[in-house]
Amino acid sequence: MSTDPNQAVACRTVDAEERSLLGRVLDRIADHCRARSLFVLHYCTGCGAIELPPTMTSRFDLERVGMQPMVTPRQADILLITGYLSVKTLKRVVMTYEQMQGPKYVIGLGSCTINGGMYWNSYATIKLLDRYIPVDNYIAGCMPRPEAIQQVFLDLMGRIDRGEAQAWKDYYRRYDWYLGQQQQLFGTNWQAPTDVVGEAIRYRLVGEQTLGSHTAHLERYAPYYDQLGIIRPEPARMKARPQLEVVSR
Amino acid sequence: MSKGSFLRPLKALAYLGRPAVTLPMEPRPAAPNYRGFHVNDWEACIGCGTCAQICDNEAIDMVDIPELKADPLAGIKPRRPAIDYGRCCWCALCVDICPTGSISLSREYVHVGPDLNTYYILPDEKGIHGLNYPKGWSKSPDADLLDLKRQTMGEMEPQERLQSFAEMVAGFTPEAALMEASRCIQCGMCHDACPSHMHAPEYIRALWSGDAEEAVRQIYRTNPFSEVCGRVCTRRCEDACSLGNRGEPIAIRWLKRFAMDSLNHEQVRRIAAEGRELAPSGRKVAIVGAGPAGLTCAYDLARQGHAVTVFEALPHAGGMMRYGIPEYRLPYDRLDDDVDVIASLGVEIRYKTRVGHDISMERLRDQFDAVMIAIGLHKGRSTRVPGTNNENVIAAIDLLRDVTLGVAVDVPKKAVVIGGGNVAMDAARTLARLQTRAYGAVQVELVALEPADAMLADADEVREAKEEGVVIVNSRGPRCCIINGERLTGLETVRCLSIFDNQGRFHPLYDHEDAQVHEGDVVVEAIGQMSDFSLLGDKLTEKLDWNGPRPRIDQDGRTSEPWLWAAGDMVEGPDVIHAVAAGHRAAASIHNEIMVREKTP
Amino acid sequence: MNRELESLDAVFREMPDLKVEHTGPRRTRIQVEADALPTLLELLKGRAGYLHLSAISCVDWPDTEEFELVYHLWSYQVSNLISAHTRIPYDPGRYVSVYDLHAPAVYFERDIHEMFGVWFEGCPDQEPFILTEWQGPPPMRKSFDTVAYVNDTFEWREYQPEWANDPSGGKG
Amino acid sequence: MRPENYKPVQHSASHEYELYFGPNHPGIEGNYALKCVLSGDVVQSLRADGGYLHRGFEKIMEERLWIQNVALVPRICVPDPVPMEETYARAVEMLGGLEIPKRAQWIRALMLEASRVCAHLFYFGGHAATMGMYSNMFWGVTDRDLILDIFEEITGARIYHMYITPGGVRRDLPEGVLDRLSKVLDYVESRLPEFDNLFFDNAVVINRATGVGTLTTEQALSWGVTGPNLRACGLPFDVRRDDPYLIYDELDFDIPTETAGDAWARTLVRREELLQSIRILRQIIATLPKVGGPIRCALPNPLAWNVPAGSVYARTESSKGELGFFVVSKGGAKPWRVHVRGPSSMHAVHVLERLGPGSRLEDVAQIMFSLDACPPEVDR
Repeated sequence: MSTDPNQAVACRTVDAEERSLLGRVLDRIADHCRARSLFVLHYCTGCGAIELPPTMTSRFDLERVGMQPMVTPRQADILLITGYLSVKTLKRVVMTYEQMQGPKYVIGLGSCTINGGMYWNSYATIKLLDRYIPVDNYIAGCMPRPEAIQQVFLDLMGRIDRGEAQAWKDYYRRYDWYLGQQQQLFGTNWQAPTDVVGEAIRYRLVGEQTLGSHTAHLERYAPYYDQLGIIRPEPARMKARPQLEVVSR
Repeated sequence: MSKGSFLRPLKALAYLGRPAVTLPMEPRPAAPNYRGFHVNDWEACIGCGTCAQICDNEAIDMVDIPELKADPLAGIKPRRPAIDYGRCCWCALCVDICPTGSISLSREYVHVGPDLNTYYILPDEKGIHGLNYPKGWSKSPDADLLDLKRQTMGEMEPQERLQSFAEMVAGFTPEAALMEASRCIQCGMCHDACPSHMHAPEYIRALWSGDAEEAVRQIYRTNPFSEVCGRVCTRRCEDACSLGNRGEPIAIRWLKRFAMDSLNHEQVRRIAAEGRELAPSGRKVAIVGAGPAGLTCAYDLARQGHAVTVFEALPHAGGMMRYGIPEYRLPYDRLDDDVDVIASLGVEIRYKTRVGHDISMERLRDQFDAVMIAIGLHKGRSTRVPGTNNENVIAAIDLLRDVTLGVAVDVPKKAVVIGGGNVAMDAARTLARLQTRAYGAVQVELVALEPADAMLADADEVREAKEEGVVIVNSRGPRCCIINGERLTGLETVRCLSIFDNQGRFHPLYDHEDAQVHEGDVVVEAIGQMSDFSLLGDKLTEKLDWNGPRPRIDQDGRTSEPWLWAAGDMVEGPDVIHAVAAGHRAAASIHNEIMVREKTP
Repeated sequence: MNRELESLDAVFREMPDLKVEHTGPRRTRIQVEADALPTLLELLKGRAGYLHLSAISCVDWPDTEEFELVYHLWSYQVSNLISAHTRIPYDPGRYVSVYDLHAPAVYFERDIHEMFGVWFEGCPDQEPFILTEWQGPPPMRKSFDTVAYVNDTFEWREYQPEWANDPSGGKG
Repeated sequence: MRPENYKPVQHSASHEYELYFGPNHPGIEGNYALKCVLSGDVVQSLRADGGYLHRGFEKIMEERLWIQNVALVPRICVPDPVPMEETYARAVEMLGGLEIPKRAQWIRALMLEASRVCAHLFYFGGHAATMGMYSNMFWGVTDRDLILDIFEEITGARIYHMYITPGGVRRDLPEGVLDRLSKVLDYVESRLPEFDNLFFDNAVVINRATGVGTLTTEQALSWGVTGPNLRACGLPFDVRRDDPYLIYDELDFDIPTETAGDAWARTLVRREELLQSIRILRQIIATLPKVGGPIRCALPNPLAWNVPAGSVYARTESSKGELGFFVVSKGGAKPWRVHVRGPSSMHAVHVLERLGPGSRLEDVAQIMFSLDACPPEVDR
């Protein structure tokens, strides 16, 4: 693993406006291909998961559009939030999401992910999913039927193909805000193993809100960061490097 | 137990040769009662908000639509439900409880996309995407969540009713009242429709929770004539009741009566006095006429600490409630209770004091800070067809007053009543009782201009009158009274073809070929009443602004004379609850006015 | 007296103070003092064959500051369900575990401890199970207002739908 | 996946190690976690960790009107929601003294049994999948979908029917649905030999499942095991037979048992039960057209419905075991307390923690599935 952010790994995920024409064409080709082979993380976060076996098996067969359940987050493209998320699960979801490699997509299934749904007055579940991780697509229903889930996947495929599904970049650009929302629920001790800031630097997706008061809480885990050989997010150091462009939203 | 075989699973290879079960990629049509996205028929929807109340998840908000018209009397609010698909769980309780059946679920079920604003919709009959999918889950009569049937109430048999002027309905039993109160969906249409804006949802809910005292407290917030209105109110509230769209409206009037019957008089007096201003304000107000408008005004002003004197020409208070409404509908002791509650707040009522005769308006003006007249409509109108000047042609209102006053009435063996309103019914049914007492048989014919399906009187009144033996003849207008020498022998009528002209004005058309004679010793005219304004005196009459036959008043009930207010039937037409509402308005206006004025010396 | 109650005779002879009520087919309700409940369960298990502890329910009664514990016991032999009700005060909110009699009790007692904060003496496992990451008070207590908590902790979606600009959509 | 504040623990030079199994793991049914201590691949100890699906049902039910909870309860158990609706409805009926019309009782029994068939078909697929055999999963899920289509026709929804309400059911059966159900049942029954080929007569499966997670009769009784899991230990106890509700005492059905008490026995019991449910459904299909009358008794206005004070414990035999609802009313418009005793609360925590030690790591998922542990019902 390269530990120097300045070596700006030539990664394929730089924003379109920074890319050359050829790069953009290549991006589109990559997107086109990517949209035809999406792996869905096998994680039943809530009740909507009961409609996934039918969606994935013979009757509604999503393999015909290249979709398949995938058991590890590292190899998965899509994180499906199947309805409500308890606060306890949200922690695991955030950790899982951060483990997934970009580009990655999140789909919110059903009412609960949009505005709390059925469990709007429950102390245990979160209400707005997009406060904690960026969401690419939603689907109405409680729970949505397999045909409707098919449609949300097709819709997402179209968006990926057209290069519209870019929500995952938002997580890097506004990591401080997302982390702040997470900290509000989990406490300021909250920390996930993935070094999101380091990734943002490497993907050149540092925005004005990537670092801030909330990421400052992560500083105290510095020894742990060092031990794993991960770059410490350090605002001072980043300021000293003018060639690192800060992309504003 | 078999040990199984390693080869048996290979039989599944046969599936390679079988057709696939996989369905095409597009969404299948959903089942006929599928619970998809909402559709709402805006024409049928009344904006009652019951769907929002039953919703588990507070997914439904009522949104005010400025373009829609409010119609409180018909029970329509200018708002429509908006559904949040970030909350909805598709339980369809909103459909099953909707009083009109306007809301239902369609068979459409796909809505995707990252724009969350599209997940909050204002459904119309076309559905979420305007695609006109067929309806899915909609109202079904066998699974309605609303109880559309009214609780029944004990009632005297017609023969028993005719024997006396005793009250004919028994009132709800506690069990029935509880059941009836539990039907209420708390939409508040009744509150909006009531001229006095009574807190019906609140008192019904209080009755449902078994707290009659709280119910009476809620009733007294807006109506000191609760005993009366619990019996004879015209109940605009029930016309507006949401349940009336598909079933029988809540018996709001009878529930009010039940609340009042549940408490003894002392409790009611105590509740009425709650929150009363004890320190005298030093202002004096004179009120002419102890009817519903006058006494309501007196009640409000007395509660605010003013000294109120009511002048009443007749020996008892109540006005038209006493002298116009027969006792079988409103027992006088009930009315006395209401009057007593008002008097107990310190209102002074001077009976048998006719203003304009015993004391002049000018005197009142000089002695009081403000004067309110509410003299009602105590003069009967006449059809003025030939022969009505006969002494046996009488006004219904005079007949009813005489009966109440105990004046001996010559009971006719046969009588004809002209009119199709509630007063005509009262007169006919009063005559029926008198005839039963005197002769043991009812011979009353009621001649109405309107056809049977458009009678002005309440349907209940018509039904009860028929039960008591009153013969109702519809669509007939009077031509003349038949006078044989000096003696009245009957009424001749002709067929009425239509009542109103194109502009909606009263202009009856008759078929003069189709004449009929109704025999009768007496003809009672019940076609309307007017006020007797002689008390004003010439000077004041000249000075006042008039609106046709009535003094012109502003929205607070104030006449063109700054010291004089007017309210009640005399300016608004006959109705108890309207009179109560007008009394409140006038009281508020008088209070505001006299509190800023210097005290009279 | 029917078959279900007959089998209980031995128990009733030992414990004459019980308030017993036959509440429906195959349902018996017993009201018992807190200190007598373990004895009752033991007798029911030993003498009357009530082997299966179906559930332990806890009900919060803030008016009297008490928790009501209800032990649902089923007899496979006579097919009858006994609900033994007892009450313990908020303070100190402690009770004895019946784990030694009925092993499933450990799950229910752990659950009640977690949700209501009642401590069961002798229960081998009262570690958090569901609410391992919950900081607040025991949520099932009536004093915990979940709606207030939710409104404090979470935000609601603020939609700006197109129709909000033109609600009638030309329909008015 | 690591929990927050993760600190690498230095283990002693022992052969034991800790493994977090779930919540994000394909071998876990639902969203649930097991913390295992292993030596080699043998489980030394196992701790269940729930709460990932906790929604605070019991709390939010206290915040809702009696009728509104009809929409809430099916969500307690996702794979088998109908018994939840039924039990809640029956508890309210018992409290309020409501008489369920006969026709509604038959329709409810039909829903319950059809739901059981669904759950068992799902179970076969799941159990096979834990052994790495997915064809069964594809078959089971697809066949189950045919019954979901019938549910959709009857109730207007596939999974969460919200159909059974206190006092009866919400809609009458649509025209001809019984015939279609009958055809689906014929089809499902005709599929069983195929399932046998693939699964029940498959020597690999038999060898893999035999002797795994064995429960003795004594253990089963003292650990509070219920339902098919108890019957797999040779005890013919079934709420439908011993504490009958609805019209179950008018139905003719057997209670299949096995004696081995292991994962294989539990699967065989469920296979038999599937047949028994089909048998019950056939009786219902034959009887229902003859049972007329209303589908719901008169209910008070749901917005002003005070259920009389009292407490009841209603029980139902779900596909997973004994399901109990303890409902307390204080005489108000909302329940004062609802305690849900899900059958899996015993199986997924108490029993699993005791069956786990000694078994192989690859069998943990199988044991969990063979107990048909349903996490949402544990977490509520």
